[in-house]
Amino acid sequence: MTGRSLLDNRPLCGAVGVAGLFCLVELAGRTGFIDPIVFPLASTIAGRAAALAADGDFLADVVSTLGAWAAGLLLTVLVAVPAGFALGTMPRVESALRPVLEFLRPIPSVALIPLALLLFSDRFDMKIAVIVYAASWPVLINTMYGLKDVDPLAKETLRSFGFGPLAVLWRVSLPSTAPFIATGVRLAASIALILAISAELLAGGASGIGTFIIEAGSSPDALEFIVAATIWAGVIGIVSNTLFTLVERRLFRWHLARTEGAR
Amino acid sequence: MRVLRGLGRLWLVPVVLAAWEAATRAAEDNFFPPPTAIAVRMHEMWLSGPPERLWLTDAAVENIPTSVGRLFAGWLIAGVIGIALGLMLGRSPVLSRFLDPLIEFGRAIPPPALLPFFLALFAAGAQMQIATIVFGIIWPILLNAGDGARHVDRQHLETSRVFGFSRSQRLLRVILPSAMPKIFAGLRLSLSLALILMVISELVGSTNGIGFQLLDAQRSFDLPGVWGTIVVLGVLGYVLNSAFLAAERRLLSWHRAAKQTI
Amino acid sequence: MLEISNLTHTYGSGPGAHHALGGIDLKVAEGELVCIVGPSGCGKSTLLRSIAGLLRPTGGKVVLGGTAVDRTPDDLAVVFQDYSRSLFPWMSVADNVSLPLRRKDMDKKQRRSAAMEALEQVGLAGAAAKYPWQLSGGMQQRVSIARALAYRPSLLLMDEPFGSVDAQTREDLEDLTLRVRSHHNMTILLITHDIDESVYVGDRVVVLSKAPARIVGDLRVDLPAPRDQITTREHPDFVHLRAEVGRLVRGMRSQSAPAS
Amino acid sequence: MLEISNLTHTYGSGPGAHHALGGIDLKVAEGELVCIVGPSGCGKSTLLRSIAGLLRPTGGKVVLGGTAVDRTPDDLAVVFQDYSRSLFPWMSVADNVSLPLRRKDMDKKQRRSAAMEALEQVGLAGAAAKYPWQLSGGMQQRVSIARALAYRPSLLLMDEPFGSVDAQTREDLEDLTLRVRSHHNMTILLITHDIDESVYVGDRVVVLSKAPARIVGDLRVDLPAPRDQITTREHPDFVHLRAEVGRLVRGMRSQSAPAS
Amino acid sequence: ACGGSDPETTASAAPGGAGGPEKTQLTIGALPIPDSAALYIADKRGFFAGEGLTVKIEPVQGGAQAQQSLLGGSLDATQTNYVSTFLAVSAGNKMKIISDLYQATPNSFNLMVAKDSPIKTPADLKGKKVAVNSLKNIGTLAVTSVLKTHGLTAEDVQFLEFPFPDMAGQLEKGVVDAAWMTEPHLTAAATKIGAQKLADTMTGPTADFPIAGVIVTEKFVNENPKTVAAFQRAVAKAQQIAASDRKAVEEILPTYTKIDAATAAVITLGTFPTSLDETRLQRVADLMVEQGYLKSPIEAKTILPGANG
Ligand SMILES: Nc1ncnc2c1ncn2[C@@H]1O[C@H](COP(=O)(O)OP(=O)(O)OP(=O)(O)O)[C@@H](O)[C@H]1O
Ligand SMILES: Nc1ncnc2c1ncn2[C@@H]1O[C@H](COP(=O)(O)OP(=O)(O)OP(=O)(O)O)[C@@H](O)[C@H]1O
Ligand SMILES: O=[N+]([O-])[O-]
Ligand SMILES: [Mg+2]
Ligand SMILES: [Mg+2]
Repeated sequence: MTGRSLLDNRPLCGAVGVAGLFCLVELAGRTGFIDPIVFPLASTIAGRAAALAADGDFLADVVSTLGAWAAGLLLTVLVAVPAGFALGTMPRVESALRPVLEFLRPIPSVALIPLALLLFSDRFDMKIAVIVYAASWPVLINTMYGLKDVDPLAKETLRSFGFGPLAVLWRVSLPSTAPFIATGVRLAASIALILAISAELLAGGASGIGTFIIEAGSSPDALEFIVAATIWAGVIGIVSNTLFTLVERRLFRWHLARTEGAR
Repeated sequence: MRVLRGLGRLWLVPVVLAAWEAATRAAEDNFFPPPTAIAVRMHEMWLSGPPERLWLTDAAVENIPTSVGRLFAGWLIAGVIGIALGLMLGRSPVLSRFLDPLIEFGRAIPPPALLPFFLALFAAGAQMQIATIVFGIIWPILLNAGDGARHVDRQHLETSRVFGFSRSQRLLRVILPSAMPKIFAGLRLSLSLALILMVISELVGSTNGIGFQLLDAQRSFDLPGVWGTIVVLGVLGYVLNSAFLAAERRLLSWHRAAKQTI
Repeated sequence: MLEISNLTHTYGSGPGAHHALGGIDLKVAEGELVCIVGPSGCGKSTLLRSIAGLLRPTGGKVVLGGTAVDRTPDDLAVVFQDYSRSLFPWMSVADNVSLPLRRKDMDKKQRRSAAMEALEQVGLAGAAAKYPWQLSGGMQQRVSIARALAYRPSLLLMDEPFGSVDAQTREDLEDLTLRVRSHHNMTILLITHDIDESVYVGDRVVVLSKAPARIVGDLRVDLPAPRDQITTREHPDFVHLRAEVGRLVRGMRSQSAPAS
Repeated sequence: MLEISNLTHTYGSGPGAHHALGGIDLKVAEGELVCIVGPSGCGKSTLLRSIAGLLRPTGGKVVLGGTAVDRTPDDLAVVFQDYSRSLFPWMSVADNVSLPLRRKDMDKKQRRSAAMEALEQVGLAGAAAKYPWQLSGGMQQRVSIARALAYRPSLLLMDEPFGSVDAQTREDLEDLTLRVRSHHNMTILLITHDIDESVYVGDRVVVLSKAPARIVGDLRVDLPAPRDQITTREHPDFVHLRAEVGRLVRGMRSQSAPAS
Repeated sequence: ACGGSDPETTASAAPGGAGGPEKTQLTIGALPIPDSAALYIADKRGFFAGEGLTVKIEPVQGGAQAQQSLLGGSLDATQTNYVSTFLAVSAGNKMKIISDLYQATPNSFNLMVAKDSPIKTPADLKGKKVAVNSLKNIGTLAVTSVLKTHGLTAEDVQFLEFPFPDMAGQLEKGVVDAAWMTEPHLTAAATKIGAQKLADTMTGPTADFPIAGVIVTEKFVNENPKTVAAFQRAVAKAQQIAASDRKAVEEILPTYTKIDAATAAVITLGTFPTSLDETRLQRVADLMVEQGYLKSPIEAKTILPGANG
């Protein structure tokens, strides 16, 4: 009984996985495989991270980063999904824009953020802009590939009833592309978090995890602080993904049922 | 003929360039030099070498191939690991139950923040840089492959079960092809991410590469140089993506044909 | 109503090309129910998809109500051969049926009741709240019939619509189709493999040859109306006609040359 | 060979639960061909999927060759009702048919020729290089029959395998099934809606009731072998049996109470 | 935020009545390092408020991006080091230095090597790798001047960019042979890995070298001369305190950096100049010309307020 139910307990299994990694890193540090001067011991990091959880200033930083993250991600979806549909359904437009888009896609944040600093006089707007820029690509590309995967017969069915292209888009292409889009949004969520922190790091600002990392750089134990703050970024990633997974399960029951994706 | 048609598709490029030139000339902002100025600087940086070396400068010969080499190494490693691990996680609920939090944790971490970790684990230089690239770009492949493998049509899996397909047959002949459209979306995303991570990996403790050149130009306030590096990245991105799409067209031809409508 | 002249369709090009339709001429009057029979893979579905504007003919043309079909005509419904793929898995059965009714001038309640009525007619009132993937094959097929009938199109195209149901249900659906047709004056093209069925429900039976499909027989069915599963099938004309259609379909398989 | 005892299956739970199988007991001897008929949606596919180990029964058990089925048994082939979704769109028709043969001790050439032979038997030799989505519905169905027959399983489960082909092809496929069965001593369970077909190909015809499905008739078909499309169907026993099966299927629809 | 013409921010309620500052709300960037101590002292002790200014100090990571924030308008003024400033000016950006903040003292910026390093003098660095926090900046400039006095040039070593916190680890791993560090990392490296001082980089040509100050855009100076003057007065007052009272600096450090009081008490601090001196700044420009950082000479006075360049 116990073996089975243990494996069925999702959070427990996850905790075991995390504990495993923790022990591995700690062991690597203790045995000198990873020099603790170069990268702190797992236990040291954990201690610092725990202390941060009780640090009001740091919590305010987290909230500020999360605000930019949420706003940026929302805007990303609002921009990238329609753009993906436009490009995915209009091959001529897509092939005309492709060189420009493919040119823009590999511009790194380190080059982008300084330019954004020049263009935006408001820090928050700047953050949102770079988040949307970087996080839109996975949503855009996944939407376009999802559209290619729509069952043609489903589209033909609606067309045969006299529905126009927009109705087909809305009632068939969108629902059947939704699982693809969801994967893109999950990818975008972590990219958005990374960009929010990077923008704070490069641009400074009143508060944010990135700002915290700037300040931490002044400490003699800077590495420990920086890695501990990073741990919290990872924790945010786990939490946000759990939420996304819950929403996806609700929305895509049909998809799971047809594909054995249910677990 | 085909070349002409290929060029025809690029019609928007000169339009954008002209608009860019006009806008930057009108704005007269130091930080936004006109494309012509960027071109001059690019020529100086990379194409003013001796004719017997195809006019490539030392900087071009030293930096571009090194960077592109690391980029490909990183992309290939991320591709192999990402697809393999993604398929495993997609098909094994137990495994994914243990590893999912670690993966979600890992992908929310800004790659530059992990530099000390990689510095500790790997020799500085190429090893560390490739590790950074792999870590930064593996997520789209991993996630897309995982989701693709999780959502294989039930009827296809039942068919392979009923006919007693071996594990490897099931994986290679059924699950992998079904997940292919998603995997390709992931690979395409990570290809340009690889360029970005290539740059990031060359920002710390590095002495060569396109990213190093970008850093060098930024540190020297050489704005045409900064833009020139961005242009090189963009052009590389376009070329790599075009090659990728050509390969995809071959490998996913069944998919395109099966799903096409008038 | 429907006028098809010298319609051809070729899939692909070059040496791998497949000539599916080899010049079809067909006129269907308003309110007629024409059954189409022919060997498997001859091009029946291709013909139907061309009429529905889902396939661009490579030659000839389809004229519907006086205008050439170049996109999907208005006021048309199709029951696809691959019915399971034509239902939307993200919608309940009731929603699947009522969705097309949005094109009609109906409010939500009317759509709902029209959908429920159609589902009841095909014996699926109890499955309205289920999802298509919770239904058996035959039930899915009936949902897609219900969807088409609820829509009350002026032209209804049905591609082997009763292939997955039991004999009794099949007869009920045949009668339902006849009833709905005469109530709402629909024109119907129905593809079937069941020769008895083609004679029982059809005003005409059109027989296609092997690929490239040509019309090798066009028989008028002059059985007394209303038709009835027992008396009609015992009618001497019925027996004669089904033998005739059978001969035409079979003949084609051995000779592959146009007859009639 | 196959022994099913008190098999039940319920989809879902709580108030929305659907009792598909209501206690099925069935024994099939080696080499037997058992046809299963029953009203649409009664639970035939559910029964078949339980035998194939694709569905965990909620009660009772399935024993195959002495061992309880808890996962998909070896040496089994299925022709799915939803044949089009069971073909792999990324493989050519020939590859679809030959892929399962890798389990057999065959080299590449043998697999290829076995696949070609099976395709020829179903009349699709010319379509070997095509992809499934380039075929008509009936052709896809025949590919999936060819795949199952080429595999030469000891137990073959067929779910309405001949529903999408024309009458002539259907007869050919029926005869092909009978031939392959006796050559290779397969045990076959065949679900069909065509009562004539069930009597023509079956050694036994099992009739299921409406949901929750129970066996309401189990008729032995003692028609002289070899069967023949013309003489067998004219045999007085044939006529008698089909009437009997028809009565059982129909009876169930009005009474819904077990009979026989 | 640059324009500052909206009524709220141009409140004339400041001391001095009609002569009050044009713009009273300022956002300024500062690095969380000792250099900016006076800005925080001025804020904490109400010197800004006393001049009618409301100042918000935001941490920034480095001079270059802060300059871009300045030009983009998200900052009104920022701390930056002088090398960055001259580089930016030579690239055509119009900026003005309005306050001097920090100046090097002996042992405030040292070249460090690992505990048992075979490198005993800067002359041994030929062909070696040297970590600096930023390429083409004060670090490389100062290290190069040390190399020169030992008969080497910048080309004789390889400069690698690493963040200060990573340097000790890289020294220990042997990835770099020497590292140019400042406080508190200097002290931390000595205690953690026993790093040894190879050379003080602020001697000879770089003795008492000007390090950092506050810059604004030229436009800002022109449009807000009174604000600038008020700001300068407040900072100068704070510089006085910082220069004369180490305790005051030690107290303020933990409030805006992650340097704790104990560390603050032991680290080597630079000095806090109390005036903005053109000739001192000129040394930076001249050394930059000499080492090729600047292609043509720049006169320091052109980037001080009052001189319109
Ligand atoms: N996944 C499922 N979830 C819920 N109910 C289901 C599911 N699959 C089938 N059912 C229900 O179980 C019953 C039996 O289905 P099954 O597919 O076995 O019928 P069948 O006898 O094969 O019918 P048909 O002749 O139409 O194919 C149906 O009423 C159907 O609605
Ligand atoms: N997308 C396609 N590409 C190439 N060939 C096709 C395609 N679709 C159909 N065909 C070919 O066209 C021919 C006619 O197909 P169609 O589906 O019209 O046949 P059908 O008469 O409906 O057959 P069935 O009774 O089996 O459904 C077939 O030989 C088929 O292989
Ligand atoms: O730019 N800095 O002030 O170091
Ligand atoms: Mg067809
Ligand atoms: Mg079924």
